[in-house]
Amino acid sequence: MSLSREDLIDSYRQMRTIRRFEERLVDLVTAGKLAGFLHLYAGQEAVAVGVCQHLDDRDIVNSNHRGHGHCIAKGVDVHGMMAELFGKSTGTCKGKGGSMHIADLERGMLGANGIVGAGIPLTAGAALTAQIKRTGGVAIGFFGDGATNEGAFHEALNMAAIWKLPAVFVCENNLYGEATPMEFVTPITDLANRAASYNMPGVIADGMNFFDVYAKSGEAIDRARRGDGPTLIECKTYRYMGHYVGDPLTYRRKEEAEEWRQNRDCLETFETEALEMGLIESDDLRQIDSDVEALLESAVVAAEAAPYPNPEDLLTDVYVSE
Amino acid sequence: MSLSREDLIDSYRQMRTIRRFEERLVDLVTAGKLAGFLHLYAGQEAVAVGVCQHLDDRDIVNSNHRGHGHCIAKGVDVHGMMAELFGKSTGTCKGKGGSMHIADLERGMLGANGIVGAGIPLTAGAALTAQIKRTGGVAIGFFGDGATNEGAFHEALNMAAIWKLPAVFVCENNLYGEATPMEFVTPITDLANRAASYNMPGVIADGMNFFDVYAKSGEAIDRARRGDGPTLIECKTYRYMGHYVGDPLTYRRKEEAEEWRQNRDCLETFETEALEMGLIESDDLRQIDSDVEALLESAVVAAEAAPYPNPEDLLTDVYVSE
Amino acid sequence: MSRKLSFAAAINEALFIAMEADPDVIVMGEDVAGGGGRAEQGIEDAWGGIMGVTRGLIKAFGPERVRDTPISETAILGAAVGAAATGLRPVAELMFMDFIGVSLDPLLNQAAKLRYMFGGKVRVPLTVRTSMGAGARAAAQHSQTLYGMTSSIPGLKTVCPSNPADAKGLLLASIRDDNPVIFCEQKTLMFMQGEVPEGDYEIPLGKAATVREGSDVSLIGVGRTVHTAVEAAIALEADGISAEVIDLRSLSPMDEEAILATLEKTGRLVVIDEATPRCGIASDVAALCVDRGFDFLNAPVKRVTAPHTPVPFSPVLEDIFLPTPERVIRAVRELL
Amino acid sequence: MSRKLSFAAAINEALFIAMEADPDVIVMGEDVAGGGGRAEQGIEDAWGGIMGVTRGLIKAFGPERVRDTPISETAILGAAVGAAATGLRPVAELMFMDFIGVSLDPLLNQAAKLRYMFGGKVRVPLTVRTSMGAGARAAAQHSQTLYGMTSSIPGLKTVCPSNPADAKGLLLASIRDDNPVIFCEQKTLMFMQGEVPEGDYEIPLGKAATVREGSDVSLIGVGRTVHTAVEAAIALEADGISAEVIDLRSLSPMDEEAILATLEKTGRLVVIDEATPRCGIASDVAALCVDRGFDFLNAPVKRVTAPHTPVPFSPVLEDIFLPTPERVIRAVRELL
Ligand SMILES: Cc1ncc(C[n+]2csc(CCOP(=O)(O)OP(=O)(O)O)c2C)c(N)n1
Ligand SMILES: Cc1ncc(C[n+]2csc(CCOP(=O)(O)OP(=O)(O)O)c2C)c(N)n1
Ligand SMILES: [Mg+2]
Ligand SMILES: [Mg+2]
Repeated sequence: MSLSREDLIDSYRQMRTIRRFEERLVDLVTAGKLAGFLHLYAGQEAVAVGVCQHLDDRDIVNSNHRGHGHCIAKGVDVHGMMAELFGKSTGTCKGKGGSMHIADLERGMLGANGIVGAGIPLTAGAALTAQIKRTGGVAIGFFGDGATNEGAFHEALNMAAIWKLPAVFVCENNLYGEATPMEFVTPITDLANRAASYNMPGVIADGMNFFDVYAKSGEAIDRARRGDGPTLIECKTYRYMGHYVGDPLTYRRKEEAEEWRQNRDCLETFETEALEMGLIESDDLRQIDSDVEALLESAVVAAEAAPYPNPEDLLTDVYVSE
Repeated sequence: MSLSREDLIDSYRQMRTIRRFEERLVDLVTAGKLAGFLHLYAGQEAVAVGVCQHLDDRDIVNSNHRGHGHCIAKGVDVHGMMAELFGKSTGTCKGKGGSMHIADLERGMLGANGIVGAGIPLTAGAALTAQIKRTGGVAIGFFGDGATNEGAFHEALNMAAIWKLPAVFVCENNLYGEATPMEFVTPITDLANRAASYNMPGVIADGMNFFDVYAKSGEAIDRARRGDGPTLIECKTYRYMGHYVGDPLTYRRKEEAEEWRQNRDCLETFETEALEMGLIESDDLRQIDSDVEALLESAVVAAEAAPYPNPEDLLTDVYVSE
Repeated sequence: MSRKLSFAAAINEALFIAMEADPDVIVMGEDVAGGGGRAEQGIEDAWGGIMGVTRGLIKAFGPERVRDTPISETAILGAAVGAAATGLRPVAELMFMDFIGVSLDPLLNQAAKLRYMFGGKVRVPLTVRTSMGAGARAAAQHSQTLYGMTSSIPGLKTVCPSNPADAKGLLLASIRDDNPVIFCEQKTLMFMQGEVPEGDYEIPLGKAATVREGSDVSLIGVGRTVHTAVEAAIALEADGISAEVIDLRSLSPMDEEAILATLEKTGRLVVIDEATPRCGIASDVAALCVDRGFDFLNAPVKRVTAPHTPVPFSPVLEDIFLPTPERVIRAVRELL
Repeated sequence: MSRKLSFAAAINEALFIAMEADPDVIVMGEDVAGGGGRAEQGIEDAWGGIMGVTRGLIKAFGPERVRDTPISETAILGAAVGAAATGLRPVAELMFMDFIGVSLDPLLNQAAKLRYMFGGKVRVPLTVRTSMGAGARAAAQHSQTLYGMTSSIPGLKTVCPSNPADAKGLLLASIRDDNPVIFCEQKTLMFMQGEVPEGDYEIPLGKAATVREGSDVSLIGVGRTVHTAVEAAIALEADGISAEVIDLRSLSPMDEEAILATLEKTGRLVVIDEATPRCGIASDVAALCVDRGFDFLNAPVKRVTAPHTPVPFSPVLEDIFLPTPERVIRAVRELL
């Protein structure tokens, strides 16, 4: 699976878009323009983009509360996402879902999910559809280290394994679940080892490195497409910002975050390695940077200008054909 | 942990009592004298008795839907149990609980449980009490192979491990969950390996051999009492009868059950090995056999003669101090 | 053309028809086949579900569409939701409704909410079949009536048939409904026989049925208590009291017009529900009467329900836990 | 002696008092300390719960009695039940009530039923603190009002305070009650200030409070909607309509006598509940009125609740999802 110039351009654009999308949200909240529970993905971009580079519209992605990155990586429209966060009728979900529930099935995005671990059985279900309807698609479930302590993780991985479902379970181990460090609640350090309980391959990837995530998830996705069953991939990563916008971050040392940013930032690693490959130049990347700024600026402007839902919308979309 | 003559006598009496208790129930149902969902323990006696021989009243046992054996092994009164199955006011639970809910906290029996896997977190909770109140006790949870696919199993073992709770989790792997063979729903054969997900020791014992269960559970219980944390013990065993009384047993070959009975029956293995040890003679055992018959006969007679609860009892025991 | 079938056989027939008609319909649950897959040993369909309701499906439609699952209710219902949202039409079995305790999230926070949260951009055509109710000596954790809980959740529909013909038609309608539907099967009714039309037919969700016409008092029942109400009505008739009996059939949506119509006709109403009394269907019916039906009321609205207790094991207690015709008759007398 | 405290601070004070007074009281939940245990890094009590309600407890009582748990609600509540049944008096936190979806079994089938199933031979002195309700822009899975669900379960008690003083007294009573109690904290009230008595006091479970005397109509509220009712009452007074406002405080057991007493006094009743309309507290109140309160009724009983929908994210929709004083006033006008 060698990466073309287009792949690299596209991957960088997405990672950059995610990073700046999240940073814009912080500004908007600070400016008092946004409400809601916002869990930002900044720092983990290489995971969502490294995995989703392998996917097309047959494939389904299911996400968790920290879902902006997965949505962007799977191709959900940034204008729609921004409008959704503003609760506007032009939002991806007409403003009814909000940050934790952005979904777009036309893009194969089965939704962020506010219930930790709850998306994992849904991922198995999407894979079941692919298997029975022979769509050739795979289902990817993204979740955190903390989610692996939920019963849903255990039940869904066991079911996926016994049925050889075309699924890949991507655990983003960012070392914390809210304010609680993983070592206080999980007696093992490599969550990939939990795959052994299901006789499933467990793989560890450097979640700060796009190329490593791309390579390892590629193998797992091929395996799933071949009908050889699911894989658990643990991506070691780190969230740069608080658990949610407003988190005092009193539970971890400033230096800890700084170290990750300085030495392992996924955008910088990508730039260095990508330039070395000689397929792209830094001008290409700077061009993308400004394209991204323009895109986000227009998204914010459009979202602010967009209309709110109508009162009648409160009562619609509860049932099909009310 | 060498076994005295008294230990051997006591262990045999309990195993024999369990076996005959269950066989009597089949007769009673056939005679149309008993109703309810009855899940019989015959075949698995070595597990309950091998483990509970190490316990005293400080220690708590939590059980599942197949709980008669655990109750008897933990010292619950057989008269009370039999009356409970008849729904009589003299039953262990005044006739309100029935087979799946026999409990007696004075004996440290925290109850059978009709919800598969649900007892496992309760076991962790009992161990938490022992740890915080420094009772010196341990908590034992008995559950089946099928229960290890419930989320509750995963969550409770993880919590017990991270908190080093004084608990021992005993999985009785009898190869089936209702009519479904384990290999259809569980991708691994040795469930003890699931302990690795929690950095917990996982041990396999021959669930048909009292002495093996006794030795291995003894180590785990000592470990728990020392404060070194929980252990998962998988006991390979087999249920002789149907999943419940009335099960057509259409899902397994007659010969399969026959083989287990012929070659691995826990009572026969016990007798052979115990006699070899030279501490007891077969007369001792035959004496126990007839004592057990007498005990069960009197239990049935008393249960049949006992009064039903009064209508007022329907409304009591919902809340403390109604 | 119709013939006598048991409640269980009627459901089984509906499943066959639905799976025949639509390849997207799959059946999944614990022991829905039972040893399903040991074909080489001639063991393919050992149980066909605890009540034999799914028997024969795996032979007819194969192990890909008829799946014995692990004992993992959260994964069963969660996967069914994910499958429904992506193109299948699953019929998942929750063996006993009491097990909603270990599998509520896929219903409460997923199936019921996806469409709304996604701005109407998804359908969740899921049916959950589940065995509920007291009377089988199954004790506190296998006898609950929890359809009030599922009815309380916006985004779900809940139905509870009282006879084989309705069971077949309501199940076919539930499976084809594009919304998640909880299909409740009262376990003591499963072997009841009744006339069941042949072939493919649906009974619309949300419509109650008048089981018996009457003019003095209205008796509203659900599932098993429809029969309790009819028994009471027959006894009352002997005393010259004419009772109308309504079978709600659907609990969400609930047929408010049918309830108001019978109340207008009789001015007196008793609702009989085997669920416990708090926050349930009986309260909803009474609340409807004292709101939109206020002008029709000639007497209090009485609720004959189970007491606010768990279900006791002892047969003598379980028999008085359930609503009896005698209690219904007593309630009616208080109104006249 | 009393002083102004926030709702959150009042709960925090109650927890301190309860843990001081009884060594068997423990607190467990996700991030109840937050990084609790990194004492060596000076990080012991980083969060003290999402709303800071448990802040300071770990410093005062240590990590053995104040436990940050894994994200495992079934294990949290299940272990709390097991601990309660064997001698501890746990206060477990379910961070958001919506998460009952992943942890219903320990409440529905264990805590609520153990005593009955065991023939009265066990006590389960468990308190579950949980944050509930809409208004915080938290969307469909973090905003639900599910106390109707817990109230429907025999064996559980459910309370929902509307002000800081009640929160403190009801929590102390809940912790000391020998039954499992679900303690609901409406999230938008957490920073509300109010006079709170100092020291140790309990407010009995099962007793409603009259917040405001009136003679023309009774307004029944719970938690946040008590304030909605009071706002409406003030506006109505300006128009010469005298509204009595009752704060239910306890939902199970529910103070039926207080409801009947105010109905007898006014003959007209509106119940305001931020929960969705089906199978909830509002229906129970209305059903009580049309049964035991029938002779007092001069008008229909109106229910002002949220609509039968999930909670929408968009602020403009969430604001109309919640009951407003205007809707209460409109309902009252229909009755006069
Ligand atoms: C069932 C459930 N429990 C608890 C929460 C509250 N909560 C939201 S995010 C979170 C931490 C999740 O940690 P992790 O899975 O590691 O994901 P991360 O936030 O680190 O990306 C918690 C506890 C929830 N939303 N759902
Ligand atoms: C949560 C839940 N799911 C399903 C059931 C129905 N059920 C009762 S026993 C049983 C099989 C349990 O298998 P296992 O754990 O291996 O125990 P065994 O019966 O073999 O002793 C099932 C599925 C239940 N009681 N509870
Ligand atoms: Mg994390
Ligand atoms: Mg088994």
